[in-house]
Amino acid sequence: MKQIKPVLLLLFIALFALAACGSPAEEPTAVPEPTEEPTEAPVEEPTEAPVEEPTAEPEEEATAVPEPTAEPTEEPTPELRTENLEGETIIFYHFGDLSGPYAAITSPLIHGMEDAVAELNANGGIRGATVEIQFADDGGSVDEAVAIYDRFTSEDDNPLIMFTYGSGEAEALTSRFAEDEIPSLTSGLSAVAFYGEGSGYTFGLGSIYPDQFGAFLDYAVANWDEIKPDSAGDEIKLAYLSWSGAFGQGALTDETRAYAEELGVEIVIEELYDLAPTADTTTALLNAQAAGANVIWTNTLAFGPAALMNGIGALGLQGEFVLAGDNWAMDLATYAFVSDPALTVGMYAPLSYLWWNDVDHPGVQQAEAMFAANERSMTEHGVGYLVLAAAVDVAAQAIENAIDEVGFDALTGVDVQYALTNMGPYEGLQGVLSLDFSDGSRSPHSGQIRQIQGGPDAFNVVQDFTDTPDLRPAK
Amino acid sequence: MIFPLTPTLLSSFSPLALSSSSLPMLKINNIEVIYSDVILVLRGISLSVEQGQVVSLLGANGAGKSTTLKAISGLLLREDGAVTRGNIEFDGQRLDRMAPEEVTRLGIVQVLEGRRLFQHLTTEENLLTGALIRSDRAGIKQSLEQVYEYFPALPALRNKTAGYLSGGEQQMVAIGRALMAKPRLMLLDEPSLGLAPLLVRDIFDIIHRINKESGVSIMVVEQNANVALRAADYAYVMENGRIVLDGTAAQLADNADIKEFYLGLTAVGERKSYRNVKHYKRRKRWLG
Amino acid sequence: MNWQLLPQFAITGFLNGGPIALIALGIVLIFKSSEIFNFSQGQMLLIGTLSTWWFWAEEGLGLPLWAAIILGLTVSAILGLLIERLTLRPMTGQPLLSIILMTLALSQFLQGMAILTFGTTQRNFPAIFEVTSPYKISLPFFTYNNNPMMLILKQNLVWSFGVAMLCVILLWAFFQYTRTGLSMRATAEDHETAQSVGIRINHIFGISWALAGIIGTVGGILIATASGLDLSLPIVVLAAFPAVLLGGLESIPGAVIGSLLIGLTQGLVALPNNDFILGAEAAQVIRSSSEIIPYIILLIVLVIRPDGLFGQKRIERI
Amino acid sequence: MAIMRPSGDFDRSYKQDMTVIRQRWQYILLIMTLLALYTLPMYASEATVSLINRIGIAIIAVQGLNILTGYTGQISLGQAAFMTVGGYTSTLLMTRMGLNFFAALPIAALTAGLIGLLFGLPSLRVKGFYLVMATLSAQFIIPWVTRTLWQDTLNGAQGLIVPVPVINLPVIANQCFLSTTFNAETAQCAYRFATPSQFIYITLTVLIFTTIITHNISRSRLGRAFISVRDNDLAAELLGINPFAYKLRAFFLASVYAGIAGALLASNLRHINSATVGLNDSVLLLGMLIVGGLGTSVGPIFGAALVTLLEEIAVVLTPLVITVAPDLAGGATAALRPLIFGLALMLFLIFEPRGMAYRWNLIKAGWRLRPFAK
Repeated sequence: MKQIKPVLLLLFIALFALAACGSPAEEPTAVPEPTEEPTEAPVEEPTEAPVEEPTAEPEEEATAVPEPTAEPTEEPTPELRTENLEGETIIFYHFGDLSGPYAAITSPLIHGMEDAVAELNANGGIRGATVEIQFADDGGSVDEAVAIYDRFTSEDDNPLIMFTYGSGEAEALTSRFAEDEIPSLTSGLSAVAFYGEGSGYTFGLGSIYPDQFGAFLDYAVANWDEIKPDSAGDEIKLAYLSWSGAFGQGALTDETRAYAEELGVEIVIEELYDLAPTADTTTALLNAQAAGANVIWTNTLAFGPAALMNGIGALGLQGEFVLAGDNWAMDLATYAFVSDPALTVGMYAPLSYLWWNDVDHPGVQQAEAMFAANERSMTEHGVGYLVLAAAVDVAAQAIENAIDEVGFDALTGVDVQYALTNMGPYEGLQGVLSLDFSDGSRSPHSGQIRQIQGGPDAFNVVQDFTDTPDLRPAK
Repeated sequence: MIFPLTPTLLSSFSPLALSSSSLPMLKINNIEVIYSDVILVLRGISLSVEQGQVVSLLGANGAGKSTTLKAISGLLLREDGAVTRGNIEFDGQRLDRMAPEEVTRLGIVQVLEGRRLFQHLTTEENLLTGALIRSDRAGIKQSLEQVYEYFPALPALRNKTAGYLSGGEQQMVAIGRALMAKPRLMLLDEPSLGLAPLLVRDIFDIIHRINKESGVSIMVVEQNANVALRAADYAYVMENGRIVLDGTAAQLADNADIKEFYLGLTAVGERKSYRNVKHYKRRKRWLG
Repeated sequence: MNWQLLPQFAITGFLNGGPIALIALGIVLIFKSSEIFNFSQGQMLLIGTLSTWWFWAEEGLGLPLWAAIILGLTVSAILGLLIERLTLRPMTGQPLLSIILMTLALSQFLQGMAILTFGTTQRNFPAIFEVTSPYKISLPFFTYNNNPMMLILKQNLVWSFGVAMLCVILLWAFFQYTRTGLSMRATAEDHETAQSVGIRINHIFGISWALAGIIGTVGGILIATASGLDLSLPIVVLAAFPAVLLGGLESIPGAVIGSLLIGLTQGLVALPNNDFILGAEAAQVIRSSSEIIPYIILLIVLVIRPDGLFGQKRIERI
Repeated sequence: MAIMRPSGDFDRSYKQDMTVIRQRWQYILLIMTLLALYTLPMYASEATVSLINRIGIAIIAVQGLNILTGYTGQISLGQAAFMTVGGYTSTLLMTRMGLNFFAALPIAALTAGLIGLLFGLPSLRVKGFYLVMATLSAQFIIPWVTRTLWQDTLNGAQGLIVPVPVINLPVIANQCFLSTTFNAETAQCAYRFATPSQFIYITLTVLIFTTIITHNISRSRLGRAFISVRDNDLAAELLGINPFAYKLRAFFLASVYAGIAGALLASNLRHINSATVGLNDSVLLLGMLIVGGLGTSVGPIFGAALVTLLEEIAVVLTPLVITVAPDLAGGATAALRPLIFGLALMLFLIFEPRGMAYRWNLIKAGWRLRPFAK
């Protein structure tokens, strides 16, 4: 067809234009090689930071081969601005799901962050700089999360930190965070986001789900005689009843399967149920019973564990199973969906942070005061509020450390990432959330086992902080 | 508006006193009908129906008879047609642009071409749908008995699904359903269509009887001029969207052209062959 | 196979079909009268159920439950009327695609309205039926390993089914014995003829939408009492769509039986266990297919018998 | 649709009649537009580029739907499902077989086309509303398959991480040219389409191809056969057109487009799972088609652009709504998007069911007939 030819010609002209003048963005030469030890990455990165400076001419026609060796080109800034940053602004970017499946836990997360940031600003912000929050709703969709990410990074060519919590979003964005050198704190704890290919800038606000699962298995094996249901034998037979999806299946990896086998725990059945409050768990529970299961693990939250509890209650199966779940499963949001609060009693979960009923703890007291001062509704008195309040503290501390290192004006995400990995064991919000990323991992490796012993304020410790097994993915 | 139920009417189909000085109850004044804003179907139709009369509307296929009926009953609106000129009056009330269900509620009930029963409803339910615009329980029951009396074949079929009735039975139910509304004017669209000649005769006998006994005015659209003229008081002949001839049934039955054209008879009363009729048609146009 | 669970899962699934039947009925009602397939049924019942919650809850009006339910049903009836009048009546005579898209657009719009009005927080719906202590029935004649087979039935499930079937019977009586019911059945058959006997079909369309809103909301309330109330409630209609087609688009008994069959099948696919003949993995795949099994049935129905089990074949006779 | 042309523009042969671009100024306009688009990353912000990028991908999917729904009259609620097929296929080809993105793209499109053909088979037996339900079932069955079957390969519900498309160029004189960087592993210079302003070149180029193809389909025998099937399949059959064969062709083509769009989307997001695109997206795509104008070649472009922009407006409006009614802080963000889309679609259906393309033609005609037209 003759009339196509000119168009094709044009196309090639355009392709040429693409090559010649396109791509003002820097090439991600600074990305740590995936094979590299994560700990090494930050060491060489700050040295390359100046390449990123907006002053650098991005229009490079050619790059020398091989890759420019990482020379210590860091120009020592004459006077570092590390104090009195009044008038400056630091933005915390926050992705969340207000309209999708995780909407049930979202508002406490947002409010926890808002209140903590308000308090931080009232106490002088970060060295005087005001912290602002930019929140965007992604509806739980990766598509939307990427669009939001593009918007955020376009409005700000030097974002310092981002917060996410959907497992799917965290996984999808993780390579972008690393390429664009933006550290992120996430509470969606599926392992791929932290240790998968191209990761390095994603840090967890809790142990990854495989570690949590392993920690619970450790506890169950050690204490089986005490915790086992009356009808159960000596063997732990586990049913994995959960949602489909990155979060729901997050605890069931090759590593955890192998670990369970090692401990002599048999996973007798895996069942899925709907990611909806209307999910019916009757068949899942009866199948678990028929398969001889005596322990149930669920990697769900809010209405997820509630659906199991309701099912157990409605079918009269109380006392047949030990019910356990991830840290999100043990939350107030569950109470909104459970038909009888008594059904929650007995559930176990490994938590790597404190809970509201640790009233003697100064950090919890601080959170409680904040909660009361902002007149938050008691329905938000849950994990989201507490963890995000502590996370703000962690982020602020990391940024302060980074400012000390390079000064405010030269501050980039690379420096914040470096600060996060090097801040050693850190007690967020006076110890509500203890993190330590210095050992090469990007998620904490310790936790308590807690059990619901009657009411939302009785998430009691049955085993104090111990190290969790390290079940991060091999690759 | 619901037709006011006077005590005389409540006594169901009792013969109304027919006043000879009858004013036309339905008057069509010079209407023009256009479909889909472009297709001119009727031009300058005028006709009237008087109280208690049976009026026939004759004409070949596509002459515009059914359209005229639909213009009265309002069903034209459903087919993207509109009365663009002239008006239709029923007891002084304008009907053009009135929704079909409202026309029915004024007392004009149309028996649609091809019976059109509610096929999955039973015979009796079909009849009862005719009375949905009435609210007098006793009167409805009485009307139902009256219908069964007119059509003695129907009581046995009362619980049978209407779709499975024979064509003649369906026609009876359709007329019965119209009667259930206790209409003042009944519009019948080709009641003879697809029925055996004997059945056609029966149907027209009953139409005649209904008219005489209950005083309902009736307007029948027919291709079969033979039977139509027998039952009618007055008749109009349509061709190409116009009225070309009108007169009392007797006058028209005597008209030579009618005999030749519709009744298919020669002057001496012999049947003509199809070829001759065709030839005649080409030669002679009503509006030459 | 878990043969000992066969009666259990069959009956549970069957009873689960009860509330679905109500939702399916709403869809059939509208389709019968106006040939519009209402993709926004789920959002209609969401708003109805949320209103019921609001009338009952302390944050709302704090009315007694029965009053809240009556008011909630009224809201859904009014919503149905409004939808018909404002969005679908202007569409009369438009092609199928436009009408399908209109109800899809409505579903989006209503979802947005529901979020805007009620927010995103989850709600605890009052439990109408006893939550714990299920009915335990030991089956006569059936034994497994010489033990009598036991049926464990959630009270909620049994009563929801009962209420749903009561609604179905009421609806049937309404159609059979009332004048409005007769008008609706007549309108469903043939709009033109219905108009010619004086039925105001626009009113009938309005009534069908209102009725669909009401019975859908009853279904929504039944589901919400069992498992809480959340913005994701509308997804229950995804099981009702295939049920409607299985039963036959225009058939009221079809919608009920279709829903029960869909429920039954969803129950039965949960049966295969680790000693399933094709292996444990295949068993797991089959178990996880309960969400799509309605759509597989749908495809089969479409290929074998598009009119559904009870669909009306037009009676053709002259 | 009446063809309105500037005065003096006549056809003297069939070839002229088939010409797409008839005048020099149209050439100039086309070249300017393309240049403006290709140089977009130089002057537009990353967010704008990202937006255009998303619009471009949506246009491709809607163009496919337009062939099926607009030209052939078969309504489909499954377009997003076939995007999923395309996305997964290209990802697997890249990660498992080591294919380059540009080699994987056509294979992914073809695979999606074949799967689409499969779900088009019920069109042999049913039409209208029943067909809608058949395509709806694709929307449930395909995502279920991707998260349940072949878990070792497809990684279940978690889905797959998708590699960034790369072009490898040889090293010349120990230098990498054209903004590429050296990749030690392959010993070649690599251009990575990572950021929106890099990825947009892929989207634009593919979009130009699909636009040319769609436009040529619509004016060929194939397109006319599609239209005849839509308008009256019985009459089409009498004209010697086998309606079933053409319906299946339309299903195939629509799914090929969906496959392309899906592969692009997956690479753009760098992640795909069964929930990446879903029923809502199928509805969104149909909505775009209606808003833009069914059965026109500019319709998908207008529709995808307007609907995507409306979504952006929802994002912009949110803070405003929150200031007006702070109680809605939680709800507003979530509510506005479906609300605005639903409302816009409803208004179009009631007041301009022929879509923006029709308006556009009126404006064009008005412009050409100036000063005679009002």
